[in-house]
Amino acid sequence: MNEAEIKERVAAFLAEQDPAGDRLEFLRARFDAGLAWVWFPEGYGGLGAPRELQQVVERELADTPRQLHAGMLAIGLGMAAPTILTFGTEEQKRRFLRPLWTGEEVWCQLFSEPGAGSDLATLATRAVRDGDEWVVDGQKVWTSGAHHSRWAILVARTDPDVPKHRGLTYFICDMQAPGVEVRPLRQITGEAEFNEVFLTGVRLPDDLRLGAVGDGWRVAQTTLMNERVAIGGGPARRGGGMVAPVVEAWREHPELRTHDLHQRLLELWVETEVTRLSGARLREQLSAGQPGPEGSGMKLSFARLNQAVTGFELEFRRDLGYDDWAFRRSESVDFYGRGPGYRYLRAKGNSIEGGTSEILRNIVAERVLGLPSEPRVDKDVPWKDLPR
Amino acid sequence: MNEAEIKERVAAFLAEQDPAGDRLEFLRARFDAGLAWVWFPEGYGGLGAPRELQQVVERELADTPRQLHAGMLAIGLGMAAPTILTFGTEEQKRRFLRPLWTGEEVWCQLFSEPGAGSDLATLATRAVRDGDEWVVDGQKVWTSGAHHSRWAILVARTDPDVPKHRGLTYFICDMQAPGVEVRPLRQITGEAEFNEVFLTGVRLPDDLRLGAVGDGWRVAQTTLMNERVAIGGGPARRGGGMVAPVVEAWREHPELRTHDLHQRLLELWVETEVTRLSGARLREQLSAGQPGPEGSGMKLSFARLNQAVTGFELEFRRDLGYDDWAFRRSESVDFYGRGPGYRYLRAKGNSIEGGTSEILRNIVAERVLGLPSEPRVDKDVPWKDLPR
Amino acid sequence: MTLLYSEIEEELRSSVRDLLADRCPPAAVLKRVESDPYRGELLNSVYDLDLWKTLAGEIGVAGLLVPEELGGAGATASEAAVVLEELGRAVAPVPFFTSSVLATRALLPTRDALLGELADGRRTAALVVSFTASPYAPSRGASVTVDGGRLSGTVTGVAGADVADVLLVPVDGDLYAVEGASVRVAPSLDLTRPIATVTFDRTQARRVGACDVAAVLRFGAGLLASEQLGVAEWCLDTTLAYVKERHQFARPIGSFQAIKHRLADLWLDVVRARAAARNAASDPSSISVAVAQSWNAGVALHAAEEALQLHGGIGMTWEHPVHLYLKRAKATEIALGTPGDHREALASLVDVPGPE
Amino acid sequence: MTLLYSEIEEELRSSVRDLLADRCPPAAVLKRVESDPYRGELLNSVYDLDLWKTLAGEIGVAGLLVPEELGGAGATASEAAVVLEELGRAVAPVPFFTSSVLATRALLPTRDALLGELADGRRTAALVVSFTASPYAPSRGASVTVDGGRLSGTVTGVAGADVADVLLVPVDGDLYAVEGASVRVAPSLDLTRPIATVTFDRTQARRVGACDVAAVLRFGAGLLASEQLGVAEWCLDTTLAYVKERHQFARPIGSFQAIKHRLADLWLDVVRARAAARNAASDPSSISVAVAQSWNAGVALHAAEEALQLHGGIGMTWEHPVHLYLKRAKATEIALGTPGDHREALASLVDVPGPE
Repeated sequence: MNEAEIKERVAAFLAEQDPAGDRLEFLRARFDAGLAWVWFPEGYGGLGAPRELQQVVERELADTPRQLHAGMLAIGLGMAAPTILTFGTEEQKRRFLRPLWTGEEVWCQLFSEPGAGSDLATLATRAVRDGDEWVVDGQKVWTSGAHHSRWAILVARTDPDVPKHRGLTYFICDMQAPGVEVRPLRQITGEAEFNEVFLTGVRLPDDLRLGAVGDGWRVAQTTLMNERVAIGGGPARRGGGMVAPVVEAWREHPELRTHDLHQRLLELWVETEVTRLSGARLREQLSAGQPGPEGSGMKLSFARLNQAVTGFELEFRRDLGYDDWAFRRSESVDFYGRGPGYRYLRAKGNSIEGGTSEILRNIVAERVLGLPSEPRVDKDVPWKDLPR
Repeated sequence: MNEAEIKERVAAFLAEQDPAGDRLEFLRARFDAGLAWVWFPEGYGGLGAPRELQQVVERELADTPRQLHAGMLAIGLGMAAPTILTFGTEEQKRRFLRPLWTGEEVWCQLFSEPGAGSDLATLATRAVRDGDEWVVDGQKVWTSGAHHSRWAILVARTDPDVPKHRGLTYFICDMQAPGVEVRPLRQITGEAEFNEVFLTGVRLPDDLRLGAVGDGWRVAQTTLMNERVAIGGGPARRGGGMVAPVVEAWREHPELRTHDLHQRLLELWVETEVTRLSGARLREQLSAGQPGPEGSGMKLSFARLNQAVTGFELEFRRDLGYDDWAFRRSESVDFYGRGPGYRYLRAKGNSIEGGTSEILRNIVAERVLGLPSEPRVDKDVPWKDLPR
Repeated sequence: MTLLYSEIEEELRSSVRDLLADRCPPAAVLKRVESDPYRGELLNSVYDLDLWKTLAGEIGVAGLLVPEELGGAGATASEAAVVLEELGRAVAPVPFFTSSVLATRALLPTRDALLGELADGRRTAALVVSFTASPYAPSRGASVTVDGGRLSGTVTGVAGADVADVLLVPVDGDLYAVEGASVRVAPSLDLTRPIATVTFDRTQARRVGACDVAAVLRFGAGLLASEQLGVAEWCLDTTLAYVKERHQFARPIGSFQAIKHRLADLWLDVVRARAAARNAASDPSSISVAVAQSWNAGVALHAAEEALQLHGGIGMTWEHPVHLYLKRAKATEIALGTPGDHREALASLVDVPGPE
Repeated sequence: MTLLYSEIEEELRSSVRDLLADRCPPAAVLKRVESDPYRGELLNSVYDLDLWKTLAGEIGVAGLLVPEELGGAGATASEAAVVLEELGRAVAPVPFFTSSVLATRALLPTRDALLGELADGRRTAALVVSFTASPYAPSRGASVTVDGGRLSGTVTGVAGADVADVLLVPVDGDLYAVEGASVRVAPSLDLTRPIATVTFDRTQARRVGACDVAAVLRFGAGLLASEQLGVAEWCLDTTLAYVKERHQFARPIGSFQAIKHRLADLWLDVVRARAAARNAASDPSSISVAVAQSWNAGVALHAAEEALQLHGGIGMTWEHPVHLYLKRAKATEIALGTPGDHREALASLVDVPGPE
């Protein structure tokens, strides 16, 4: 399928469906027309077309109704959907993909646990089979949007007697099931972007299982690969990104400038610029169909830069205040809408969330640079016997 | 024994021995009087006195003849002597300690090998028993003073079938024996401070063995502990040490100053000063009899500082020249007598020689901070089966 | 010069540490800053005045710097520094630094009777200067004038004002004592030592005597290095304990070499911060103070940042105390002169002049 | 703007790399700098003129920047940059940068016939400016005056002069061609690109045309970033290979996490150096050049320093080539403006002004 054919499809769709009509009806029809995600197969909201043609659709449908709360759908669209598509049964795909895409049903992710962060495969949430059901008990953490979610993607341990990677199973968790408790998790910024989710005797029918019993680690890899793709990016414009508000403040406040700060700001400006160029080069590689390994490093670079720049900003402003400590839920990270203190504190999470910088350095070292892995002590040990 | 008694001994010795007479005869007599190293036992150049009383002797004998080439005796005095004292036979102590101390016989150290640096215990030089003799074959490296030396302390492998630490034996090597070949090892500075020593069928009588067969690692620990004590120190005066020539040049060359360099020099000055204060505090602790673990870090700090300061100096001077590339042997490190290019290049060795900074960080982490060691893969493997 | 701790100092440290372990563990401090989580502003009561009463009255820390004849203990700055190390270790919300160090040091030359009241902890004072002021910019954030014994104007970013019975206001080389000015606490980065805006509107004031604000701030900056040392030590110790306990990949994370090396480097920095803090306490010269501040501020901050990172996710949560230390460390990096300000001062103090 | 390598550039790279692998491996370069080890000064013959003849004549690198109508290849700066990456990777002792980049770029506006001779490698030129000069201080190290068509004076730290047939001397906005001045090679930190002092004593000179030295040096600085990238890449690649091979404690030392993390960080720096170098080659604006130089100089140096350290003792020996790269990296940190000079220039270029 090529660009012209896609445009025809869109035109045909628009001829039948009035964008000024009911929003939800329009979105459902768009899904059914295969214009939700064109690279998905027909029947599941797609047309089996090349992924890059999606932007043609988006351009053509730019002025039509869209999903509400785009931010809240990120986990569903970016992580749950590709996993369901790859591992789901026919029935699961039919049941979940459409309301996921239209935004009728919000999804969240139940992976991390207090005891399993970098070492996700060591997770302890148990799922025990009981007839046609699974009974789930455990605690998950760092779950964004749990309080809005209808469904969750969940990894749980179904066999503690085998090595950790082998005893996991992947489920779709019904967030309205009895025994699911969502508590906001307050962060050092004062607000709560995330939740803790306590699962106590939660019963899930076996048809919510995604993939085979014991195959959860492989299924989760698909989810996580899609998470990594989503992170990165960075400013496209010279002088943009996190350094922009600092440079603006710098220009506005000559009375606060010192030579020490000036030299450091110039260094940060240069690092920002070479990182931006590196991101631009990465995008050129991708659009030339030559994806390089450089992407693995972008998150590391941005985490470092964001932390250095925001720390600098507070020092430059000599700002001992904070805009607001109120404990409230927040749906997204608002770096620019908040004060410099918030930026400083929130940026600390950039080197932890979505893979700590330590883990990412391991990944770069092993997968990009081909350095040998460290001696492993947990490879062949049954999960229940691991030290923890 | 106290200070007054020591002074009496010195006075008695000086009454009998004319400092204006033959230098060597005087030194031998001083040794025999127990005034060489007072903390050694009587009969071996000492009096069994507390070590700190040595400084009393040095003060009293400040104007009397001293050993020639004090620098060349460092390994004998600092490393060979305490090891011979601890592990030597009566005969070995009698034979070696006096000419070692008087400087009649220079010593060097045959420990490191091209394949065994940080992991000294993996060394491959073989010593095979042949009747009352040992036949030694192998290659040693980083041997300072080998070309002047009469004797060497040597660790060789006598049993390749046991784990690496257990198959070593410690010898005194006769540097005049057939099969010992010394080659200067040119360094990146152009000169050769060190040597490679090739041992080919070198026959050493068994009475040159120090300690039991297979006990070489334990004997070597005594030697190395004494090496670590010797390293450290640092400038006693504010603004002294490696930063001094830089600050001097800075004051002399206002035309070379920039804000960038100024800020960096101030940072280096501060780091130099806090490191100096830390050394001063360490010395206060030692003289108060409260030695702390802080000493383990001094070498790390100085290596970093020396490298940063000398790198800064070249950049500040915008010096693209070098004073002298001539390949010559040098007996010691002459940081201040040479140009900034030499200082820069030579300082690179500070984080490698006498324990790399990586190994020292391991030591600080494990011995000072009590952090757990990494999984070991070489503990129980016979040396001959180790990957290399 | 001695850079060691004397026996007296070690005893003083023990008393303070024991009391704080009992009455002011991190969980208790967290509870105080959580007292009104759903309002933007914190309650004034972050200060633990019961604890302060015990510290001041029973252990006698409030009067350390006051000569005996004025009702104090006549101790040295080195002793006050040890107390600050312990208070830093506990991010203890008590007004020792603001009242017993800064305000007391400002009063000392005047030998005012108020010193006796501060010394036994009956009353608490605050020096009304911005915490962003420094020995090199002593009036930053302040705009107070005096007219007929009455003060008018504003000082922003004042630490300890909200817990002070008496405000000591330096104006044009003189020190004035004020009771009852407007003190408005602002949301502060440092939850355990909030700052306030103090406003005078023809407020009645008593002239206490002369005041060299720069000298007072220099003295304070020198001792702040000991508080920063305490913050850094807590962060290092707590992180060491955590990485020994926390397992990932079936190993304590403290057995991973990259983490070991970072902690070894951090320890080296802390060792040097200790030497710098001791030096500034025993020799409060401009050079020693500038050296200690330009080093220790960075070490405390680096230690807190490493502590947060190496705690992983839990470090990002409000329920773990590491953020209290991060916020304290970042605030003291700015307080009484940034590291850059102190380095800039060294340029002339040690004759390393800038470009011409 | 494209930051990628074109197919033509990749082909050019292959030819150069293959030739250098064959004719100029590190061992061969080491041999050249060892040619007279017991004398203080190196022989002039560090340059490999046979290699240069092949590079210039057969591969045609010497004429890349010269328009076709003047006898060159009419290629872009991006192509020259790829050649520099490869020459940096090999620390190849050939006068490409000094003759085919700096001298050629100085000549270009004059369209002098000499360009044709330089383009086919028949002759070699050097721009007689100090290698410590920069776009911001173009006459640093130079004191040449012109009087009746004759030059007098001295320029220190000139790279490539000892291998040049023609010297191009900028004086007061004009460019003069000189043959037969006094060129004295000084012992140089960078063994593979030694510097010389050039002295004129009423030396006959031909005025070639006008010359904007700062612009020439800016152009050169932009391309030098690609050479620095090549140096950094060799250091990273060689170190990766070494740490995978070298065993200590029965493990490849590259399996130790502290080393892995340092190399991952270094790789990130090199990735960004590649983007910066490509950007400066395709857009030689003042900003791009200043960004590339202020980043890449540091990355090359850091890569060389890490390479030396991670090679351990062998890295400190003359027989291992890593020192050639360290010396090159350190020299290019200083050449054509230090990173600090380039950052200082950015202050006004991107409107981040200093204190007033």
